[in-house]
Amino acid sequence: MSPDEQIQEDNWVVLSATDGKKVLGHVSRNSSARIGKRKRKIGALLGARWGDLFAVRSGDRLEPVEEEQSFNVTAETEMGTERNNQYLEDTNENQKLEQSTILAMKEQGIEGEQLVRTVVENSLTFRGKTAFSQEKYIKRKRAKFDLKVRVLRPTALTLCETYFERSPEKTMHLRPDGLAILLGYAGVRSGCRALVYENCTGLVTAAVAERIDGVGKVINIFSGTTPPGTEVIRMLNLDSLHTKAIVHTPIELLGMVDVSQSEDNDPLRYVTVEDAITEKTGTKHVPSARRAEAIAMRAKRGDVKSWIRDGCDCLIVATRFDVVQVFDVLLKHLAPSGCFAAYCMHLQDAADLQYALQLSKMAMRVELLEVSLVNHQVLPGRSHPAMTDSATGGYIVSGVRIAMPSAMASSDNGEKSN
Amino acid sequence: MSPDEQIQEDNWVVLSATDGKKVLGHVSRNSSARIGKRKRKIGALLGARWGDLFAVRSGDRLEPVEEEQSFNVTAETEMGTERNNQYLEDTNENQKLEQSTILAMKEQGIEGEQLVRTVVENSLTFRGKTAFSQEKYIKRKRAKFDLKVRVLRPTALTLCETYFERSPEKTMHLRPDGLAILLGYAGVRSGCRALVYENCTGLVTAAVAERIDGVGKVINIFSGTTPPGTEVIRMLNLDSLHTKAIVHTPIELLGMVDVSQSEDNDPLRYVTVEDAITEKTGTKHVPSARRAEAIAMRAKRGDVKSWIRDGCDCLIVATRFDVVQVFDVLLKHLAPSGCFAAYCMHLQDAADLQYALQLSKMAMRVELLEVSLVNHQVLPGRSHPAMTDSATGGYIVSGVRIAMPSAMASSDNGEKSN
Amino acid sequence: MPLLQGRSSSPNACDGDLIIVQEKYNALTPVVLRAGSFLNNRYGRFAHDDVIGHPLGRRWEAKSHPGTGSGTQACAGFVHALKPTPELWSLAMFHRTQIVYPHDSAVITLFLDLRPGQVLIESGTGSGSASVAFARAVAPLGQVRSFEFHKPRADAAQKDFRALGLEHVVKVTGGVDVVKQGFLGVNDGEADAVFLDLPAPYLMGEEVARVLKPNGTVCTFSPCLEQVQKSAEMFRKGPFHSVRTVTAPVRTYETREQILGTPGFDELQESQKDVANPALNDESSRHRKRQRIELSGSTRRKLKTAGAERLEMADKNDGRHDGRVIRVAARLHSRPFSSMKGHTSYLTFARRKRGNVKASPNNGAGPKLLLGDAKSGADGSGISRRESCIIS
Amino acid sequence: MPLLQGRSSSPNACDGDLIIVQEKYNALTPVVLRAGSFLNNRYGRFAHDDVIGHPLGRRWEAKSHPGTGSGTQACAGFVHALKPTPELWSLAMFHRTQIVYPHDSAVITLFLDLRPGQVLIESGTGSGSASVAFARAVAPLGQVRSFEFHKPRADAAQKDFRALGLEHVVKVTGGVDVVKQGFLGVNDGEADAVFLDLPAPYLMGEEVARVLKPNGTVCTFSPCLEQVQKSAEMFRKGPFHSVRTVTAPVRTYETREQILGTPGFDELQESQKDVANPALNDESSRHRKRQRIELSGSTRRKLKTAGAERLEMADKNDGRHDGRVIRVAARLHSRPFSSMKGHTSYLTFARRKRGNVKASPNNGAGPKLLLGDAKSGADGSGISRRESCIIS
Repeated sequence: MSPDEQIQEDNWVVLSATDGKKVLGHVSRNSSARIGKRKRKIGALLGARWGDLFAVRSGDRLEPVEEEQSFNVTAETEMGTERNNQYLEDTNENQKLEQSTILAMKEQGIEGEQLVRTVVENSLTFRGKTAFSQEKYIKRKRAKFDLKVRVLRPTALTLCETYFERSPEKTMHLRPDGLAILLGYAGVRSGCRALVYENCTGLVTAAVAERIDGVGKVINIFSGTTPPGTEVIRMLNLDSLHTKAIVHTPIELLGMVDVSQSEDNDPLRYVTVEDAITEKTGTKHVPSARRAEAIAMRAKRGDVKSWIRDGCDCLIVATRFDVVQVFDVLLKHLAPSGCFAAYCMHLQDAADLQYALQLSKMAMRVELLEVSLVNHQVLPGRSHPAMTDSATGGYIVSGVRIAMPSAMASSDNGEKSN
Repeated sequence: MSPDEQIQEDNWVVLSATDGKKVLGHVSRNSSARIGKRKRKIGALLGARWGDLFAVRSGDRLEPVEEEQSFNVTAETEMGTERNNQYLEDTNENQKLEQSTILAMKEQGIEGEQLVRTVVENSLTFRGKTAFSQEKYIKRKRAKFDLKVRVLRPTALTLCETYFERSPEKTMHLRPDGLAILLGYAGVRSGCRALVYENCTGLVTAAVAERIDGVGKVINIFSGTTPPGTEVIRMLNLDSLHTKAIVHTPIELLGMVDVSQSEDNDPLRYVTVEDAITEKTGTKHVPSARRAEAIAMRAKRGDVKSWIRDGCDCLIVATRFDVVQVFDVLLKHLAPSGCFAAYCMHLQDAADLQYALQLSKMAMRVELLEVSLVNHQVLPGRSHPAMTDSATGGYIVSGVRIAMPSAMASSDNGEKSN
Repeated sequence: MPLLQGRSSSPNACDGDLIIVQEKYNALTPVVLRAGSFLNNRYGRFAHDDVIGHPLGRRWEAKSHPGTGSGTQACAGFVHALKPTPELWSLAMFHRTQIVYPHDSAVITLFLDLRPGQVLIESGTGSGSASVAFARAVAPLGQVRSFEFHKPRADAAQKDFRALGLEHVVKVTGGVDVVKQGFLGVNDGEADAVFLDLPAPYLMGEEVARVLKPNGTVCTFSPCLEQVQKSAEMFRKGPFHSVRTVTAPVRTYETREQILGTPGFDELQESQKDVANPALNDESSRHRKRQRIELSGSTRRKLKTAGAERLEMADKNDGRHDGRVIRVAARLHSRPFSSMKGHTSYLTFARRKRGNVKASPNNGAGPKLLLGDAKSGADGSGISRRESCIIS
Repeated sequence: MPLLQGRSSSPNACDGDLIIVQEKYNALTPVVLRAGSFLNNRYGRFAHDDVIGHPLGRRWEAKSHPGTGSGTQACAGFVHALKPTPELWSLAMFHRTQIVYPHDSAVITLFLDLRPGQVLIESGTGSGSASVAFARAVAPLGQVRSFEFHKPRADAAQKDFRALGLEHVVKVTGGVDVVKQGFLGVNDGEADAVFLDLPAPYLMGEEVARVLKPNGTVCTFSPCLEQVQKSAEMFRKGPFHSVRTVTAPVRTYETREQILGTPGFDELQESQKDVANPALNDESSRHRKRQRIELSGSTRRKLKTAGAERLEMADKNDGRHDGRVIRVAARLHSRPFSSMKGHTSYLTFARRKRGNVKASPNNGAGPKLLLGDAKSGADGSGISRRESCIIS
């Protein structure tokens, strides 16, 4: 991970806006990102520090904002809940200011909180609204006229949240709570050898790589010619040490772990997404020298085979395919006393896996759990769980691998202590 | 329902105790019920009014308590949460009073709140506890030394809660939230004809009967020779008008609704639980005159057949068997535009039913929902959702029956508006 | 079609009835039937006369396709005509305010112990979704007496109730501020139940105590915990017992078919068979393969979907569906819809104690609720009692 | 066996290692291996020497059956010997206080953005379950600096950490009241993360601001909403951003096999076939029956349970299980266990703003948090700054 606290050219960033939304950005002098309803220039992020706050100013560009106390007249006093919407007509908004007037004010440099205040003062119905509605109204206006973004470091957490918000189908709807349990229950830690199979565009692989922090191995099993899950990994801004810990392993290799082969001294063979683009378009996207260097950096086939043969410390699975079949292939490569965790989107899959594992005698403490993160609004006089929330964090099947009882052991006693 | 506000001989009661538990009682001068840890005489309930409060006094008998304001020194002041358990040793309770001293005090007539206060004052660790622990301690002592019960009318709600607490397997773990959705979404109301199949010991039938209030019919389909679901129905203290609205219908009758038979003028044939006991033991539990009278009161086979032929207004199912098969048999007897709701304990069953119904073209607005009632503790300084709660209210599949499109209608358009 | 039509009346739709028309799952419209009238929507032109005199719960075929203006492809055909229910009504009606959703009103109905013939007091009426659900529970002889401060909203709700044939069950009183004026016209101990969907239910303790029968139940419906904290304290200090607060969120699931098989893993398992047993001849290997597939059962069948099964079945019945509900052999998958109504409101319930209750001493913190004798204080206006409710 | 043993060391258990022994699902015990020692339990007498020098994650067979006293039937046999993990440890350890459950510590670890090499400040240590989970995340070079007021409890926790081989990662400071004395010995801006499991985390705002790096994250763990309300207000007024409160309840499911078929309904459907088609001869009726059974697929198979399948499979492998994970054809059923830990605590997270923050004006309500310059106020004792935190 970039040890530097300053944002550099070619860094990925997560921008968390005051309208409650998160977007990804790729920083260069002229790059832009869609913030609010429009594209905004994000070149101003270069050289800024992670966590800094920016405002969207005229010309659709970002400008750094001095951090201030979030001083808010109504926020910290108990809002009377007695006022109700009894005088409110069931019509749309009543605003004295014309759209053109607002535009003119913006041109005169009236922007940000000042503009919001003016708009609120000119609302005919604001005073008649309940405290709730007033707050919602101000929030809406602030998102429109005083949009701010905070620049966050792309981490497994922020990337998970951003993908879940913007394209959940790419990451199997994996939420931070599911990811947290997956990493925790599988026992991922620095120094461990993790066996991973995932269909989450690289999010799970990235999260494991982040947690082992360059020490240990992430054996990312993939099928086909190209490791599909590299999109999210790239966004972590990893250095070469951390990149090297990720070992993209073609599934075919699992069929040969016990067989010695002449090509065992070669690096792993696969085509990267960039290579594929190069081949397809004919344009040399990646210089061949850099490509050769990257391939030379890859782990040797023989080494990977011996790691798998020795057994891995953790097994993490997140698949939209047949999770039982995946475990049938992978569980035997987890060392005894190693922990596994699988993320499933559907209860039926998780239940099938749970039952198949219980019958397999290869696992103990098999547990099927559903995770559910609830967000809470905690504000004076207005505290409640989030009104609209995603309904589930999915299902996790976890457990501990055990060695098969030896043939001599009476298998009748097997049920007792499991 | 007994219109009288006074509790009479032979009435069933629900006793809600201050230890948080509910028990059922059957009232007569010498009857008893298990309250707290022991059997207590409940004869004092005779002539009392529903909702009255009783204390458990020496001699294990109940005594009416004058209602008082629940005045509580600590309850209504903000309890400091700052105090912590830093001085508390990790040992069991430190109580200066010997068990024998407490017994002696009880013999001297020191009981109820006074006894609790003495015990609390003699606790060595009470002052060192956090506000939380203090409260838990008092609660425990109060449950032990100052047990009170409130006598509640047995209703679908209180019976549902009592069974769920004490023997949930008898009522398929049906909770009040599941029951509420079942009755609501099936559209049960006074005047309707409801088709019911349930394996909840009569709880669902009782709840439907309560809600139609003697006007309309509850056609309770059962298999075998004896309607199994009469245990809970009896506890509602129903009068004959309300009892008559419940029509226990052997499932075989469904095979003959379109066929005229000579015995159509006979009342429905089945053996009640009481009859079965009589036959088995040889002792005449029910006098034959009363038995003949009860049989004569039953609906005539021909009438029941014509009701089913005309179609029912609601269909309510709660089965531990094959819910898809049950719908295959019963759904055709629901009139078009009638609503149905099925309670399932397992998601897989509910999902199978949902999908089978969607394919059947006999239903619209098929919805599978999971209900979950959360209890909240709301006390000054100590508000939070219940720490231990039952995890689900189960799964409900609901929808509206529609007439099959006629053979002429192009069935290709069928998908569009469903 | 009146919402609470009994068995005795005709099962057919009549002129003047309100029905619910479903165009799509999320497009429901209330329609009042008028002989000779037409309903026009994107699916075509529908004659009311095709529905009047016929039972509901069936397809309503269009008389003609919709106009071909605006270049939209006319996908004419049919809609469904349904009897109104409180649940369908809550989806079809105009939401003048945040409504009480059917799952909440179902739970409230059970916890309020509502029965036919009872009297329920409600404030405020809002969009009337809860009123309709309660009306079903107390009909035909019971009463829902609903108070709404906002006069035009009260009038609109009363109009809806009339259209639904509920005017004999629900009575709306508009323009009354119940916090100041009390439940005007409600006698002491007249109500079996009270439902409060108000910003400050905790100011209503004494008035609720006045109108409730002994053991009658009150429910407050509050989105935020701070309101609940005040209401719960008010109930604990007042003449109430069995105070409890619950939330009743629901989540809906979608179910789909799943085709099993994992790219790469299928091939690996096949090849492993051969690598592991190079000595076995082809015949034996094929035999083993067959065995394994049998063992893992029909769940592995990748080709026959439920739709295919269904078509096959329809073929056997001359192209018609045969009115059966059959378990499909295909593998199903369920998950909650990704967005749900997580939280609606906290529901706090309490029951009226029997008899009169002495004033509660003030503990120096929290609301001071000065309760007089609930019965004797009734003078019809409710105003004087209101003023004795002081919140510090 | 040290909890965080790396790949480089031997995979075998050594003399002096702490291992976790599972007797039954809900009976886990930590055992420190000593050459020549024995473990005695209801399943028999187990020689430590049978485990020392061997890999873990396997059966540990009893040397002899337990004594036949007290008339219990000796169901001797084996237990399982496992490597310690924070999750197993939280189940095996002695609960001196309410513990932080593994699902909560997993979520906290991710939301605190913990990485190897970081410094986490924790108060209080409690039973140490969270400390162990955090230690795994920051090991091998990071630090968990844990404060615990209760001295004996701190000593006991430190002893546990030593047994788990975590003494290089977790340091416990006992007997310090962090609310009064601050995080003694922690320098300004030294911490990457702070975890507060205290009765009054909202009194710690200034001290947390002092020790946290820019963008460092703090988490408060509070069972009641009232604590959260105060903490959230403190964070909003202080030099923090990205304040959020979540709960992360989990529920566990049990899965069983289901045998289909409904008494009475099976017979009715059979008899209906015959009644409905009296003209059909037996042959045809039997054919239809077969068709229907085929249609509803193998899910209707009532006889072959998964256990039977499994046995059949074992038969083909000379009575041994063959190390496969196979989907069973039997119909499965899942539901949440009927009782669950519904609520543990609210988790409130906030991040430290960069730079110094001016004192917030007091709005007349709520805590007055007077924040000086977070950097300059550091004098090592932390006491003077504590006193400027006044809660009205």
